[in-house]
Amino acid sequence: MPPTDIGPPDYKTMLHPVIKSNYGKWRYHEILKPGVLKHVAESGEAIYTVRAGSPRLLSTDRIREICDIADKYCDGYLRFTSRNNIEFLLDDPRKIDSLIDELETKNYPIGGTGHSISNVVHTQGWVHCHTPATDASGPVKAVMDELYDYFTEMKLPAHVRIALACCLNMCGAVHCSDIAILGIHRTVPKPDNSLVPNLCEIPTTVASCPTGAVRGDMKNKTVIVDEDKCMYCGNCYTVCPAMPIADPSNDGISIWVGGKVSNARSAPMFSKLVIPYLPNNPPRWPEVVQAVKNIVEVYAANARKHERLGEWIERVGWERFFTLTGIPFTDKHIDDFDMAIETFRTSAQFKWR
Amino acid sequence: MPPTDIGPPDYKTMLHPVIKSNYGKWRYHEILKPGVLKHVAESGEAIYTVRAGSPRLLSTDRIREICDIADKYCDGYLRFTSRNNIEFLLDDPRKIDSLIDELETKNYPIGGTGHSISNVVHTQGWVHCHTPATDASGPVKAVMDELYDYFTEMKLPAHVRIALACCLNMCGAVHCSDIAILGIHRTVPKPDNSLVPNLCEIPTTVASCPTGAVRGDMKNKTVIVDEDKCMYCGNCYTVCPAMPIADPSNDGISIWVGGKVSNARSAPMFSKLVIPYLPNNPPRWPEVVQAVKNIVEVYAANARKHERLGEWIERVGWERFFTLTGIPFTDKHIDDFDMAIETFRTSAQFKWR
Amino acid sequence: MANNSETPLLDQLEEGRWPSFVKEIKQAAQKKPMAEDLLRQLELSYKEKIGHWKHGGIVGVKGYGGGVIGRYSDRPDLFPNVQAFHTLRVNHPTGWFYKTDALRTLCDIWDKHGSGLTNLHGSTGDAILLGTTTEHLQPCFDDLSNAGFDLGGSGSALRTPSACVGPGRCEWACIDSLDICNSLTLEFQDEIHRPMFPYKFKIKISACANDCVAAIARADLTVIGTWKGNIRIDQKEVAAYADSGLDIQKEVCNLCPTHCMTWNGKELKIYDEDCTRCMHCINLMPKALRQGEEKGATILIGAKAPIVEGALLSWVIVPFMKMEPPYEELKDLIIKIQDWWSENARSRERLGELIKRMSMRKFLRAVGLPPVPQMIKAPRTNPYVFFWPEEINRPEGKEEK
Amino acid sequence: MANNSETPLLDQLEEGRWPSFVKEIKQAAQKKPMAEDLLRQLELSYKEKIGHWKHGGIVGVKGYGGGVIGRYSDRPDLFPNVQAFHTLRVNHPTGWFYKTDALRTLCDIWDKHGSGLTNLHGSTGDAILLGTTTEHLQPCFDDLSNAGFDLGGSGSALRTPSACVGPGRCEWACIDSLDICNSLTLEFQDEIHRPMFPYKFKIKISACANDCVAAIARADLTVIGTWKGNIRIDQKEVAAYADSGLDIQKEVCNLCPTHCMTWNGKELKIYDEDCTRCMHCINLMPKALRQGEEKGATILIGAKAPIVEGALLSWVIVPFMKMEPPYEELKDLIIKIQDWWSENARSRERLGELIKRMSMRKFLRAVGLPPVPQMIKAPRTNPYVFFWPEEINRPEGKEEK
Ligand code: SRM
Ligand code: SRM
Ligand code: SRM
Ligand code: SRM
Ligand code: SF4
Ligand code: SF4
Ligand code: SF4
Ligand code: SF4
Ligand code: SF4
Ligand code: SF4
Ligand code: SF4
Ligand code: SF4
Repeated sequence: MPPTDIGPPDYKTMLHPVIKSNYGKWRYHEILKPGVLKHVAESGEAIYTVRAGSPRLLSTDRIREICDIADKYCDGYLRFTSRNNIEFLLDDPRKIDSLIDELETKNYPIGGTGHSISNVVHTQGWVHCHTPATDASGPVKAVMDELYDYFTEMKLPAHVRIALACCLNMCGAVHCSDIAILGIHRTVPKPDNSLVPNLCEIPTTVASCPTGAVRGDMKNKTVIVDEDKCMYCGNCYTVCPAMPIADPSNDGISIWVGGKVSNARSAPMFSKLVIPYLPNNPPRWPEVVQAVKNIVEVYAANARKHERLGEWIERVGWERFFTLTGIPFTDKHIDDFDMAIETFRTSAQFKWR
Repeated sequence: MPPTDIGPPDYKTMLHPVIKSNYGKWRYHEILKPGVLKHVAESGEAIYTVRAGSPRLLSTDRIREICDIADKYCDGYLRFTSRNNIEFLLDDPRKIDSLIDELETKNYPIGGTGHSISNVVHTQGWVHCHTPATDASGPVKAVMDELYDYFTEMKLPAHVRIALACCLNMCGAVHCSDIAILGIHRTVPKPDNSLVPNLCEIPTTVASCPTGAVRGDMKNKTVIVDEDKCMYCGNCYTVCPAMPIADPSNDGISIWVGGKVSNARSAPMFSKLVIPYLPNNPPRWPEVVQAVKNIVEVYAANARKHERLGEWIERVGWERFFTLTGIPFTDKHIDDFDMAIETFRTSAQFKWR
Repeated sequence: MANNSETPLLDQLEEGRWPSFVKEIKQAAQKKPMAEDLLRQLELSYKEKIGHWKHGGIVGVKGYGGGVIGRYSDRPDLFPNVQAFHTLRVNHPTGWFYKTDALRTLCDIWDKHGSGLTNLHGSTGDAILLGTTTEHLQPCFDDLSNAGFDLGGSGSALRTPSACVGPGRCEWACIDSLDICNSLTLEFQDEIHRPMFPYKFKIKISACANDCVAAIARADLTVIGTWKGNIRIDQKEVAAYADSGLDIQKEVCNLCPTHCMTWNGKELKIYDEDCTRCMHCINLMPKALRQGEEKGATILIGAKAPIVEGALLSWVIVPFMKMEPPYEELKDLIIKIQDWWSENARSRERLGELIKRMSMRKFLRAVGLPPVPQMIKAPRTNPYVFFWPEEINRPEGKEEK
Repeated sequence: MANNSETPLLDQLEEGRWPSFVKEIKQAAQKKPMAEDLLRQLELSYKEKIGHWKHGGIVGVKGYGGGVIGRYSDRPDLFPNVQAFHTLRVNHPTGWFYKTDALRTLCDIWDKHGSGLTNLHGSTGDAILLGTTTEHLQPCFDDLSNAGFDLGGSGSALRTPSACVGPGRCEWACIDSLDICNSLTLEFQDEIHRPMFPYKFKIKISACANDCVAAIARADLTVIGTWKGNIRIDQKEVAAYADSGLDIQKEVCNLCPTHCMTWNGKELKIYDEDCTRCMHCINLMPKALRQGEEKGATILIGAKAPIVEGALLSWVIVPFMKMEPPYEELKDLIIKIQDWWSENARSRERLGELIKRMSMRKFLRAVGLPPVPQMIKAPRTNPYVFFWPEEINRPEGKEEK
């Protein structure tokens, strides 16, 4: 019997020697160029990082390729970032350019540092999950193909963090992203009365609904959904797989902007709805790509240096945001959930556009 | 039969001739000195205002005295302000000083303009209402005796608007005042089971409770209050007078600060709790007077020019406010009602004190 | 009359520099036993730290459902003269403007019928006649009416609307707050006098964003004057303010919420497209800055005190509405809003609470207003979005049953 | 292997400059029929715009209640090789640091037992082995364990904690995020592997306020490094930044949220008592500015995604906690919090939601933390204040029954 509860391999055994000897004693860093960091320790030693983009969904062969590269240039040391980029760690700055050459030849984008668009945090989608309203990897690929130069260059006013989640469960930090791409359903779940009694616990299913749209039908040991109260969140389906909610002609994507996580300058913020619905249009989701690009470009053209997307909007106002992006404002933008009242403009201060 | 539905007397018949002929055509104003305004019309004509404090609760004899004064200096024209001050309107600036002399002789404070503390908007209290947790006129008198000079001078960073309400119904704009003095109960109402059946509608009474603390007792045609859920708002008593809530040894006053109404600079804001409870200590409520005075003084000493109390606190932070005023912070300051979550510090940004 | 020994606690409130309400009551008590008993009962409250008033049967005047607040002493044994002590709410002349003869008339009527005590004014704006007996209500009303006065609102009615002094004396009035208020008051007499709403409904009008009647905090329907077009700058007067000691950079520009002003020591520039018309700069330099020329109002709704679900401030529903007499557009909107509210509200549910419960989405559709970003501080953060049936794709051939 | 004609839609995603996940699946498909069927099923999803996975029976490995996500195709008729396609969540080495041999070992094990497809990494931080059959789960785990790997969390368990790179490479690390994360992971193995909570519980640690693991947005318990004491300024380096083109007034001082910095072209001054340690100035001038010397962490709680009641961000519960191994104070607090949560939460109620329902007041009392203003943005605005029984005056002689 192999042991249980051993925990992950000790990270200390994975650290580059320069990191090990300067652990916790770093003095400063520089971004030498997009994707290349230099961290200098108090000792004067430096560790260099070359950051490469990744589709996150990797084959073992690809991982081995990455390992080959890391062995060749980095004495076998690398790491992954919290946004799924690959970081090659090396102590010899002379190797940087050849490392980059090899990576680029093999089609790895180099970048994601500083005022760039880094990798898109995303989820499973149609590849592995059972509740998605859209795919994850596909829209991400389509969007990043278009925004590629923003990854490899640092030409934005500030970091732009894009994330995608394929359903309202929002795996990832979608709810606090500069730009969030979120799969949504738009029709009510349809309980399968023959399956519910076996597959589902009725009280849990009833309790799972944020708006109280699910009612128990004790007689038939099933549940009934109130169409007027349901806003298609899919939570009942998560709890009770016998009431599927996917609907190919109405599922799609919504776009949210202005979230952030860091405490730098402004406090962390949630992303806010800007486009309630775009159709699922595989394989390249052109409407989604276009929408994201438009927002990035309007932001790039208008924000001040160091101003995150949400900070820029806070400064100029949402009315200005909608004017500049040309995105239509609808009643769906106006909150109607439990704390909606906090979002109403309780002031005579506003701009005309 | 006298007519009904005639509406109030036409205000146009009450307007000073200079006002009538320059109606809507004012050009600018100046505050000549505390309590004295000069409004200049496009025509070049000017109307002068002398503002005098009032206890609001006036005897007919006092009103006649006011009328006598207005007849003597103002051709009989006067008005009251939205904060219950008396405004004497006159077109001859030479009469201002003698008007003021006479007013001062008769004990009318002159002031309330500009960066002063104007009159305290307040309510009925023990004088006329049936739900008060404190008196209204008494605490106002005691506070204004102490803050008198802030009324007659303009020595504060900005307007300070004080209001008092004697119960949570908050008659007046207490909830948006720089400093609000609010009567509160602290013990649960006691339904009188012999009277409830006659005096009260049970469903309305049950529905009146914000926290669901009132339960119907259908058998006995009365109601039961859940002590754990009741936060003594008194609304059930407003709806059902057979469940009195007043409790002399626990009723008292809470202090709230930082509200504002104007849209100038910052948007309107609610007042926030700073002192959860001070005892009712008639006739002069020394604890309340002291608390208000302390807040005014700390504000005066620390805020920047034009900065309302709430704006100052927003800038320096609540942690600093509590430090500077020496007011203890308790769990009662932390919201626990329906939108409490919006008030939690969702950021790593804060000051140590 | 109450002598000092009878009211030792209240007597202490005759001292001090601020005008004393105790003196007022004592003054009235010289003529009125009612006022005397009020004083004595109040002394008891001061001693016991508890009020001594109670509800009683509904009282009022003929043809009206409101305007009177019934009040009874809970110690009529001790204070027989305030056994009944009802209040009349008299609708004030808009803007609280008076000629002294009108005030004197009011005093005479009140000396004849009541305690001789008043509040000028109540928090809603009424002239409050404080305390009379049930029998005197009708005769008092009759005298008031004959003298040209009418009652204000109480109960589940439209309450006495009020307005800032506005065009009566203020250079910043973007709308005729007084005329609008008066016009609405007259138009809606029936709603004021005959409670038929789910709960109270309040209207307040401020002619600019300084909001001198606290309309945004206290009115179900809030009207606030504003303007379009550029702030008109008189650079010479700006310079004069600077010379007279105003630090324009620090006190004006730095405090502009949108930072849309620049001052180079000589010229003040305003980027008006960013201005949110907060009034601050104009407040500080009334001689130098004038609002833009196109005037109108922002309409907001929903404010109220905290009971039951926490206080609300009014929020924008119409960014800009022209305000020309007879104010048809505003009146139509008010009627639509009240109709929707009356139809949908539970008992004792204010407009703001109803919208909180039912959503802006439904409200806007019902009253026919287009959604605009000015209505919100920021779009929703939760993904719980409703779609209207017509926005959903029906698969071809498959019609919803 | 899938040829182009079989997956025309997905093939279009092989084009373009960004690395293609389709190429990865095709690569794996060369060896693995599972990957081939995944590709084909995905093509069907692309065609039909709908997913083809379903829940199934619970699957797992011996002794563990989680770490595996069961997945079944809803078209096993068409895609028999992904009839079962379960995922293993492998706990990553803290900080996602790897030596290549470790990664190669993982690849070898996965080629032996699964689809040959992975996610490096999952959003919670696990190394995700994407897709295997029920029969392979246990042998795969056995091989993993023998190679020194363990599973991460799933279900109503403590999830795999994660941490920013921190002291591993970053000059701003105020705490040893890696060691804390690793220490908590080891300490709470049981909670990770045997779901016994009301719902999931997440812990994330960022060593400074930049929060590079998005801890404040995604963790029930969030640890963020911070400091006390003055920011240490190297004026020479400040000048160097200025010389190199950084506009210190505009880019640094003006963007400081508390405006507590002044720059006169020569000297940078910071009024540290007003600094909220947001990191902005330090971010822009890492060579010139260093954090204060006393290091520790702010503890925040409650973040989560929107289901059921809207998303939450974590909020402060301990402004400053020293962070020395073995982190007893933190661990004790975590246990207290989890105990209270386990005792009081409904099924599927996250910590933040529970506090939202039960109040901070009760939470603080239960875990023994003192209320401090740093916990809130502002005090309450509603007057619905509860008092504790001991705060109420009992009239003398009258004891509460
Ligand atoms: C490697 C990584 C940490 C890790 O453990 O993996 C990391 C590393 C660094 N971050 Fe970060 N951050 C990393 C994710 C994040 C995240 C989390 C996220 O994106 O999901 C955030 C919060 C984002 C947000 O607010 O939404 C984050 C917010 C920052 C900030 C604050 C940015 C701001 O102004 O709001 C800084 C400061 C800066 O860049 O000036 C920063 C700075 C840095 C520095 C400069 C720290 C240092 O001295 O080493 C590192 C290089 C930054 C760069 O890329 O230019 N890092 N950083 C993560 C790289 C992700 C990637 O592949 O792109
Ligand atoms: C007479 C009155 C209107 C009325 O119809 O009765 C009035 C009259 C003026 N107000 Fe007001 N305000 C009056 C109540 C208010 C209120 C309502 C209240 O206090 O309940 C507010 C909102 C207060 C708040 O925000 O909480 C109010 C907020 C302002 C402001 C904005 C102040 C700010 O910076 O926040 C100004 C602008 C200024 O003073 O620079 C202003 C300015 C003015 C001006 C200068 C307007 C003018 O040009 O005539 C008037 C003389 C002001 C003075 O006293 O210095 N008035 N003003 C009210 C006098 C009340 C009193 O007796 O003290
Ligand atoms: C007289 C007055 C206070 C004053 O001394 O000025 C007053 C007095 C009462 N108010 Fe008020 N309210 C008065 C202005 C207000 C205001 C301010 C305003 O109108 O601008 C408010 C806050 C704004 C609002 O409406 O939200 C106000 C919010 C309330 C409430 C809470 C309503 C709510 O929806 O939250 C109640 C409770 C109720 O309706 O049962 C209430 C109830 C009451 C009652 C009728 C209590 C009762 O159930 O008997 C009080 C009668 C006192 C008495 O014995 O005369 N009063 N009340 C004000 C009316 C005088 C007038 O007509 O001019
Ligand atoms: C794999 C992963 C997405 C990914 O592609 O990276 C994931 C996948 C799933 N998540 Fe998640 N969540 C993943 C990270 C997250 C995160 C981000 C995080 O942990 O930092 C969140 C938001 C933070 C949070 O927990 O609030 C997240 C919020 C949810 C929720 C909503 C929970 C809530 O309280 O709101 C659900 C719904 C549920 O629990 O039933 C959920 C449920 C699920 C399920 C288990 C759906 C289900 O019922 O079967 C998904 C399984 C997909 C599959 O087939 O493998 N997942 N999930 C992430 C875990 C990988 C890993 O272990 O590293
Ligand atoms: S976001 Fe939804 S659909 Fe996507 S992986 Fe998470 S739970 Fe599954
Ligand atoms: S989809 Fe969401 S809102 Fe609709 S019934 Fe299910 S849980 Fe309720
Ligand atoms: S605040 Fe309360 S007690 Fe005071 S007058 Fe209004 S309803 Fe009566
Ligand atoms: S006082 Fe308020 S909280 Fe208490 S039972 Fe009555 S209505 Fe409910
Ligand atoms: S609200 Fe504006 S217009 Fe009305 S009085 Fe006040 S400052 Fe003047
Ligand atoms: S009115 Fe307010 S927002 Fe407009 S320019 Fe003046 S200060 Fe700025
Ligand atoms: S959170 Fe702070 S300490 Fe950690 S990696 Fe990011 S910048 Fe460095
Ligand atoms: S850390 Fe942030 S708050 Fe502190 S001085 Fe720097 S920029 Fe200002």
